[in-house]
Amino acid sequence: MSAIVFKLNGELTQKPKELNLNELANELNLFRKKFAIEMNGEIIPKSSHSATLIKDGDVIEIVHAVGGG
Amino acid sequence: MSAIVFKLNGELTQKPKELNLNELANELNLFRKKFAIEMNGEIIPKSSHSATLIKDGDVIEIVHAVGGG
Amino acid sequence: MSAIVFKLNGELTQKPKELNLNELANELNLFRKKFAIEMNGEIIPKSSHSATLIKDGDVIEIVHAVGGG
Amino acid sequence: MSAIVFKLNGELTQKPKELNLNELANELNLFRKKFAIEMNGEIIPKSSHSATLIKDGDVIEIVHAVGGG
Amino acid sequence: MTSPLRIGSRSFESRLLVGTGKYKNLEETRDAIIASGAEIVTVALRRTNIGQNSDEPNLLDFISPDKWTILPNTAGCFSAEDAVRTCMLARELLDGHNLVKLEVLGEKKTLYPNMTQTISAAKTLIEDGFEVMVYCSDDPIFCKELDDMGCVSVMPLASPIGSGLGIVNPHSISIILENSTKPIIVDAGVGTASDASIAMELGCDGVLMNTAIAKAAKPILMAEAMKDAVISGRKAFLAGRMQKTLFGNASSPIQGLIE
Amino acid sequence: MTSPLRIGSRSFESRLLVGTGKYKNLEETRDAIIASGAEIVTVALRRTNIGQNSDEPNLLDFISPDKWTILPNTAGCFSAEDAVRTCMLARELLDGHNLVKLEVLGEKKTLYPNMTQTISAAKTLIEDGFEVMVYCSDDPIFCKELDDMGCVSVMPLASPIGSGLGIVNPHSISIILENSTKPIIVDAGVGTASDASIAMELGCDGVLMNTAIAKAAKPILMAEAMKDAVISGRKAFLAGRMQKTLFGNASSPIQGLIE
Amino acid sequence: MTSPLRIGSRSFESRLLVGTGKYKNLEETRDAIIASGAEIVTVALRRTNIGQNSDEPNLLDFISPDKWTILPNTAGCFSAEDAVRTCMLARELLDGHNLVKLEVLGEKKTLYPNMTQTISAAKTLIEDGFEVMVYCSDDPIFCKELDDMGCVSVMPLASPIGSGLGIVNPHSISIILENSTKPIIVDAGVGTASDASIAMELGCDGVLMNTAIAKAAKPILMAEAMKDAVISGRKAFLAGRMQKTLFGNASSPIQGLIE
Amino acid sequence: MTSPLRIGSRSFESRLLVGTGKYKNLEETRDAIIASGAEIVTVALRRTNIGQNSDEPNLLDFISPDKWTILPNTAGCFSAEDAVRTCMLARELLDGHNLVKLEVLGEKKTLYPNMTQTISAAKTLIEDGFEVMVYCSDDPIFCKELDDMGCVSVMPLASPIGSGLGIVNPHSISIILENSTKPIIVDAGVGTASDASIAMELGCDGVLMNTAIAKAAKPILMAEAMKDAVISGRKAFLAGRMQKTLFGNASSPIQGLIE
Repeated sequence: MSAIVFKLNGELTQKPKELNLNELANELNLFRKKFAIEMNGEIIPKSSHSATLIKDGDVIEIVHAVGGG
Repeated sequence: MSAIVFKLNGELTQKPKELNLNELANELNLFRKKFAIEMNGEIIPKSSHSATLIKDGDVIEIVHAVGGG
Repeated sequence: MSAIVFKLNGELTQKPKELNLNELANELNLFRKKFAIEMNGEIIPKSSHSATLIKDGDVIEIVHAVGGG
Repeated sequence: MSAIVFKLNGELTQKPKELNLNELANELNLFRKKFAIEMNGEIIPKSSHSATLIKDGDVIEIVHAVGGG
Repeated sequence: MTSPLRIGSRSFESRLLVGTGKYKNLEETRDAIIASGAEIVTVALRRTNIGQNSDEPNLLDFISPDKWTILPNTAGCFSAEDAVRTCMLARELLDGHNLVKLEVLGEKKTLYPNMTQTISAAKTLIEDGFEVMVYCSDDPIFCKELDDMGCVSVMPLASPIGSGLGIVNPHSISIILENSTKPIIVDAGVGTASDASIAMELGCDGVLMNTAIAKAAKPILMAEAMKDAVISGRKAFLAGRMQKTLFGNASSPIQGLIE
Repeated sequence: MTSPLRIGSRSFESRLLVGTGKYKNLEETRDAIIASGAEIVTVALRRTNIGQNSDEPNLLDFISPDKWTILPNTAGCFSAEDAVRTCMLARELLDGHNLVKLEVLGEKKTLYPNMTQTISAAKTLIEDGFEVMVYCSDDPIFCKELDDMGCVSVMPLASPIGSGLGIVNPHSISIILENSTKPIIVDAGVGTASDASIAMELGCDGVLMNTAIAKAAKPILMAEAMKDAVISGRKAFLAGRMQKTLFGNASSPIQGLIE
Repeated sequence: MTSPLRIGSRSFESRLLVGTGKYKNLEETRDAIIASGAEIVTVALRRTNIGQNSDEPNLLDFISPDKWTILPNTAGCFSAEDAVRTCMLARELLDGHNLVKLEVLGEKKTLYPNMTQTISAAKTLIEDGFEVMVYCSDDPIFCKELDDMGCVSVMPLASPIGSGLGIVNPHSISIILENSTKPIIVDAGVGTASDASIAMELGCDGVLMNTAIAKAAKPILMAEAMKDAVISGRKAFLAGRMQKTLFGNASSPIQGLIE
Repeated sequence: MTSPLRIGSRSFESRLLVGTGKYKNLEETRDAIIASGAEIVTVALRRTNIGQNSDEPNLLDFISPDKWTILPNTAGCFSAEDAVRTCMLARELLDGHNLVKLEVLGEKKTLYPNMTQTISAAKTLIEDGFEVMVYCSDDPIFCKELDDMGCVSVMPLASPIGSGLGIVNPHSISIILENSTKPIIVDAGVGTASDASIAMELGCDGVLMNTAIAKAAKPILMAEAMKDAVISGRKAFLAGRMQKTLFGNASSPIQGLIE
């Protein structure tokens, strides 16, 4: 089990070991928040977050709603 | 006691005998209506209608409120 | 040498015998006028009018300039 | 023949001796210029300038044309 | 939210004033006025029909002076003398009621006011104890004079009476507002709801109208629209509108876009 | 009085749609939206701040999708591809919610839409099952194309986004309305209350705005003004305004004058 | 093409009247006036500087009364008395020349005319044999009164003096034109060439301006533009413009299209 | 004064372009065009009448390609294909002349352009060596695209073809001018002389019109008016207009008043 590096919202991010999207969201205090995750250009439904493992080199976008016109 | 002729709202009007403004108003079914009377260019307050006798040749205007902008 | 039928500005037109575009233009009194000819969707340059024979079934458009905005 | 003091365009003005409007205008280099003179509220025609003597206490306005809309 | 409208000795919640002319009948007049929420209602004075149908319904039976502030106008007068005489009759008719709308016309065709006669009538009426709301041109000099003279409200036209052209002179109205110490009420010219909003957004204290409501296809509904429009325009004026710019300006943040 | 506004499979009482951008804070955003009475509220999608103040308040905690119809927009997108991607993310974010505001910009300076990209994105989204409300230019040909293509609402600009210039193109809007089968909602350009009234008086089905409220000196009060303005303009449209005439027309009878 | 402009006993080819104020110097004044093609030129009267630089150049050395019709104005007067006195001085100054521009202001800030004083001064001057061209408000009633009274030209403002706002009151101007028997010349408010064209297209007989030329970045060039604009607007008025329609109308034939 | 108007490889003195449609007859067409001073004249292409009156006068006998730059338009085309085909025929007709006015309509009723088809036709024509002057909507994004693509002139509408509504979209035109590298010529919508002046004052490089002249009561006189209007507006633009202010500003000095 080795460390991984992936891109999160444009920033290079390192983690000591692989983790899934659900774990990532929790680490980011996103539980109970409304957000959406795109991984390598693909939208990952909430239902699949736990089952989706982040691999080295993945590109992840996490978005939420903000004020807009 | 002789007949009198006076001008009422522009029309020559004849009455068999003198009468006062209150009597005239009643004849015209104006009681309980809002109206104002001008006699020979003078406004006659309601309070004086009974005391004001119409004389031959008087010019009387009776006005009321109508729709206007 | 047999008669031919072709479409000229949308109208079916019959001629006793084949003729070229130049002859057609002259028949139509177009000499010394400014006009352009399209034959079966192809523009035929003036230089080729004499050399271009009208065949049975051809579709010919002759246009000129008119007032426009 | 004593000195006189009069008001010229709002300014108190002193002259060693009486003079007429024509002399005043010349002193002011107004000859050959277009101007008009009002004396004590009265307009004095050019024709009368020479004949009009300025007296002590007179109020004189001299005006000319300037740019305006 | 909106402070009351103070006119002379009186105070009102509604900033919409309405006329009672040109309606199909008195029922429609009453319903439209109720829908408009107006508290001040203008009326005209005319000769009573003598004899024939002498017991025809009377406007004031429908618009009771107990429920509304009746504002008798001098419409149809072309001289100061006639206007003053009409106001005197109105005061007698309304048991001493002293609030009047002064209107002296200069011409039958455009119904434009005659300001010389208007000024002279205003003087007389004020001296005689009337509270004068005065219909006038949009001439800032006369508006100021009427204000200084003691009229309780100055009411410049937005456009000719009954034209429905709306506020054709916003610049004049703005200048008039700058100089005013009395309520400025736009009188005449309003054609539709946005016209009333625009008048209020300019900073006017109220709007007086008649034809725009009475001659709408559905007067009652237009009366409601006008009620909302005056309130809306007043709020917008108090809220302080955004600046205008030739070029746009994003409503959504321009940071944080995904890549 | 006013029939509900039907947009695709949904139906609404309010004809005012509002944005959530440019407010001082989320409390002001919420209060203004409540004051506006709007049922449809636009939001943008942006990257979540990672790490720092990760528990900052979230817009949707203030504007609950349970109380309002959230309308995610694609503001900030300059290509069909980005716009489509943003809509997909929004649908996932909002648990399958398929109503979106499509907006593909052509230029940063004026925020004018890129109609070629807009048309192409609209096609893709509609095929993918979205209900598309589309921000577009006031080009009647494109508006008709978007209408025919199946957009649930066509939303031409009144003037550039955030300009506050109001309805600079009433003629185009009128032509667009003549050809439309879907609700036409003026989106962008409104600056003050009367602008919204004018849009509704032209016959528009609704008005969408953000800056006019958020950047007013008093946003909450302006939100109320806009609520009233849209209702007022709608009523005036339905009531049928009077005709305009150059010359006036007396509001008071011209018979029965005293002599 | 265009008939001459008749003002009282005089007749002119040019329908553009210009002022001489606000220029950098007298050379620029002269050059601009020559470029404008104007035949009538307004001047003001002021106290001659006593003593200091008493031989400074004089306006009339540059704008000779032999070449131009000098129109002395009463600018700066706030009472009928001052205005009349100024006209008397002007007549003496110009050797009996009796054509004057009457202008009685009501307020320093807006330079709006005081119509009561204007009317009274006009009466006095006409009785004294002056030919009075009168600057006035756009009040149709006063314009008619000045016309009837015998002013040789009635000159309503288009917008405040020096504002450059253009014709803000086309409706009033149209009404004034309907009633007029004397030349109606728009005086004050013009800001650019199209404003002058619009005044002429309304049917005005001429336009008087000063600031629009003097305060342009290039006064001489703007003077040319104004000359052309007045001629253009006059021709357009006489030519009779096309009707307006909301919908287009093809300029090219719709028959004979190829298939 | 005014620099020449450069369009592609050509250069012109006049900034007024005129059409040849809707005149009573060819004599009037010629006389109006001469009066307008236009150097560029648009014509349409139509099927030659076969047989009947085959020796009827021909437009080009009156408007000689030797004296005027003939600008064949594609009026009546509703697809890129038809427009391209028409331009090809025009080039053959005019012996290789490669300057054309591209116009692809989207709708018969408003004659509003179909911008998608217009863009596609412009591409094809430019590749084929045409110099394309393109009639288009006032969409700044498309105008820039046509400019970048190599059209020799971009010609946005001021209002619908033949409507005579004038410049209804000054803001769009201003934005288009900011981004342009090619001459911007307002095409369609002008109704009277001041409309043309206003277009030029905005900074447009020229104006193209047909109906405003052909459908005036006196076309020849209106043609003269338009000639003057375009020159006047151009000069005013170059001269730099004065600033606008709400309040006036005295044209005459306020010092030196008599007491």
